[in-house]
Amino acid sequence: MIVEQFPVLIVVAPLILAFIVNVVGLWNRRLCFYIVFIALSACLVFSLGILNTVLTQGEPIHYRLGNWQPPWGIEYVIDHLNALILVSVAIISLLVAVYAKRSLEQEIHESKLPQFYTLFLLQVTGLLGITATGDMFNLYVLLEIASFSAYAIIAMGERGADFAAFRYVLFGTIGACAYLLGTGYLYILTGSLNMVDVAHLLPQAFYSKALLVGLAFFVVGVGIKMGMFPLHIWLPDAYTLAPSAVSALLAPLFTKVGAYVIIRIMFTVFDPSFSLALYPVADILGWIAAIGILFACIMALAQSDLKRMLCYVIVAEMGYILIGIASANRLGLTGAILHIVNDMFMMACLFTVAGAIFYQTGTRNINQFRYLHRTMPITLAVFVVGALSVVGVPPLCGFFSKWYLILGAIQAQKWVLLAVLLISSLIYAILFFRVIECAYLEPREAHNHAYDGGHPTPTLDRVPISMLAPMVLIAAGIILLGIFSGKIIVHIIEFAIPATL
Amino acid sequence: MKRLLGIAIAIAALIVLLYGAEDLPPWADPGQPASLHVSPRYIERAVGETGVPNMVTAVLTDYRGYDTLFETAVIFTAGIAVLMLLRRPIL
Amino acid sequence: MLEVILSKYNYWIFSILLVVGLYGMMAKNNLMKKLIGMNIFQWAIILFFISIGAKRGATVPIITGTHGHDTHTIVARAAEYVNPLPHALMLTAIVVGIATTGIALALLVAIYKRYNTIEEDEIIEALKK
Amino acid sequence: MIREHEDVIIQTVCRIFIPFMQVYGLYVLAHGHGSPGGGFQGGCIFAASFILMSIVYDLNEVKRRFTEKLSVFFFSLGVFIFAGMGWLCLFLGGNFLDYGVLSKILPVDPVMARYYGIAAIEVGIQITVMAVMVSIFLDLLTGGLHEKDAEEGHVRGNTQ
Repeated sequence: MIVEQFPVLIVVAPLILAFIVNVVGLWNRRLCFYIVFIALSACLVFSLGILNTVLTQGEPIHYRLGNWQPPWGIEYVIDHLNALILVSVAIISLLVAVYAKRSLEQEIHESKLPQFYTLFLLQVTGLLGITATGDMFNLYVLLEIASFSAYAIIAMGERGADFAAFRYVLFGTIGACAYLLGTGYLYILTGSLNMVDVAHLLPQAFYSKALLVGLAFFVVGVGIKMGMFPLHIWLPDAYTLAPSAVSALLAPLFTKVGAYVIIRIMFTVFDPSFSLALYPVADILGWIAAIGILFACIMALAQSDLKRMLCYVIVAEMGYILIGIASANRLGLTGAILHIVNDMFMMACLFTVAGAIFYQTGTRNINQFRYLHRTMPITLAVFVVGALSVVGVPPLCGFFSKWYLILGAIQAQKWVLLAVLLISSLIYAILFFRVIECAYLEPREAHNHAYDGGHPTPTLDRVPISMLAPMVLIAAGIILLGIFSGKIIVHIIEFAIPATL
Repeated sequence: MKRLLGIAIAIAALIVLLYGAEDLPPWADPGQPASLHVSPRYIERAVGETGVPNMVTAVLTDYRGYDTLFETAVIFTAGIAVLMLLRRPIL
Repeated sequence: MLEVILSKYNYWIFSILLVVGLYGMMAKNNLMKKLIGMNIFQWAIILFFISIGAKRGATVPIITGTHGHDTHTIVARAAEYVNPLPHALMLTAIVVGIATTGIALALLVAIYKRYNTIEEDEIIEALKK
Repeated sequence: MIREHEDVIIQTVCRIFIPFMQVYGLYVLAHGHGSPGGGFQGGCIFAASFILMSIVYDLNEVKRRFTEKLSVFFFSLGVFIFAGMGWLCLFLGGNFLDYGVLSKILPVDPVMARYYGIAAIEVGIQITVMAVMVSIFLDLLTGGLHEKDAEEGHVRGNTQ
């Protein structure tokens, strides 16, 4: 009975609690965090319930909002792909919320906290809604909710964050409007807004020029939101200058949900035979991804600010997902979907560590990371797990998604993409080893001149436990995802890929 | 430089848009798919199903009421965001 | 050629408006002008959607002379009323546009208070220091 | 400090005008079912009356009356009415926002239950839109000064 309502509860429960948080915050600011915690825990329970239902019944859940039949009313369609992303989003947002408590108390004025938590919940609502919905226009509205809360909470960051947020507003609006325009083209050609219905009606409009233009607008629009290579210019500034808890929430989730939308549009709404085979869309995406990965890796090498470096890593990771799409075969798409999930965990791991180091030492400059292994050993261990996973060391999850991406590129015989995948892994190794070296290896002369305030005595970890526990859990998640990636692929992702591919 | 880039992007966008416009149905064509597939039901049955003679209201708040919920949430988000960004903290 | 243009003039108008807005966002240095460009861009798309709803020989989608209880017997023919769906969608999009403008203006006020200017290059100069 | 802007003619005209604007806002809300109108439009007209009031009369006064707590409460109240209707439908055993099931608690048939459900959410929309419009306007005009500052009377002083 109540299980049937889970698809909508997962979105409206955080929504209504966002309104409550705001009013409760007027009287008692301490309660806010606990309400957020309850809301996100509820989301996690609902998402697990949804995943369970999808796995047991083996076919998509359809939920009619307002009890109207699909093409007329709005419908939620949750298949294996949605359910997987929903669970990942719920887990990461819950962990980041716990992590955010102490970090926000340091970075944000106390009187702003209730409003901040409201926007935090609305952000998660938007992301979950984007993932769950089966209606093109509903997706637009939810995309805007997620973007608006992102604009506002990014602007709360350090000096320059307001200007970065303003540029994000301009770019984000172009993106959302381009998405809306794409929806308009599909509506003109088919007369429907429901994704499944549009997918049924679309073949009659194939070979139409307008459809191609619509697809181009979709890719550009979602590409801006997810930080696809030439459209990523807003991303490094916005995510670097935002408060560290905000970058830990947005960087893993928003970009990956954008990647999900692009997969949904390319493979569910448009038939793969149209979107990838009829026109050289796959080739174009592949080239964009290849250039983008190399560019972002080189830019990342040039940074000394840890968070800014990670932002360029995100741009490169989006290129990886695009490579999976551009391979246009089952292996490549498996890699892309697995990489969405893995990358959420890896980026959450790295960004929370960057935030924790900033919380404790007040610096993000890699060259000032000396002696960190003495004061924050657990944090650095978590960082090493995340970094090795991004590089692609076997037992960790990053290896498996890269493996499938490489297999996909080989099967599609796209050797350039294969070369880019291998080269970028090499650059990643240099990139992260540089940070690990700074943090772990002590300079020899330090034994003679005790600068930097001398040797800090080794301690367990100076980061408070409420920040440390989520980071350790995320790192554990990376290891578990690596160990069980075979099961995830066999039981979930295999069903998530369209049968025609 | 910036101006040249702007002109180049604008012209590219214009060419793409006009290229796509060729295949779109003419203006106010009663036979276009947009007017034939979903919308007739709203026109013919909205009054009977919701009791509201204004079809736009019926579509906005009932058939697609869920959109409107989030649209109100968007306004709410904007209000909270402006409060958070501009109001000085209470000391 | 002229006939083709005339029969699809709504797309031409919307394309030109959209491009004007895009150019304003790209090329202008003043952040307020960029914001105005963004608004033109959004309204072009709203115009586009509204023009989809038009239908020759049809009227406003409101059935006059009825209210409430006596509505079950009314027969409305689809050809007589314009398509209400784009109107409803655009009401949503207009509200979203207002909210975007509100947030952007608030950011502009915050930027102006902090840097004392809203010229983009001057802000970038100030940020480099 | 606002004295030099005051004008007897404008103030008198507005004093007559503002109640009519507010009644018109409510009219547009109430007639959203059968004529162009509804919560958004009505809310905007209603907000316009407050904005006119704050321009013509004392800005400090409006700022002091329309405190942060009050505006936050109104924002949340409006959306809460809307989302609460959805939850009510859930508790009554229907899908989210399925107003038809309201006929279980209202003495009407499902079609008319939808009619009244729509009326209820329009009220919610109107409250939120009104509060947000006024709040955004006041914050933009005063640069976000707090009501405590408004009491000291330097709202205008900081906007040059």
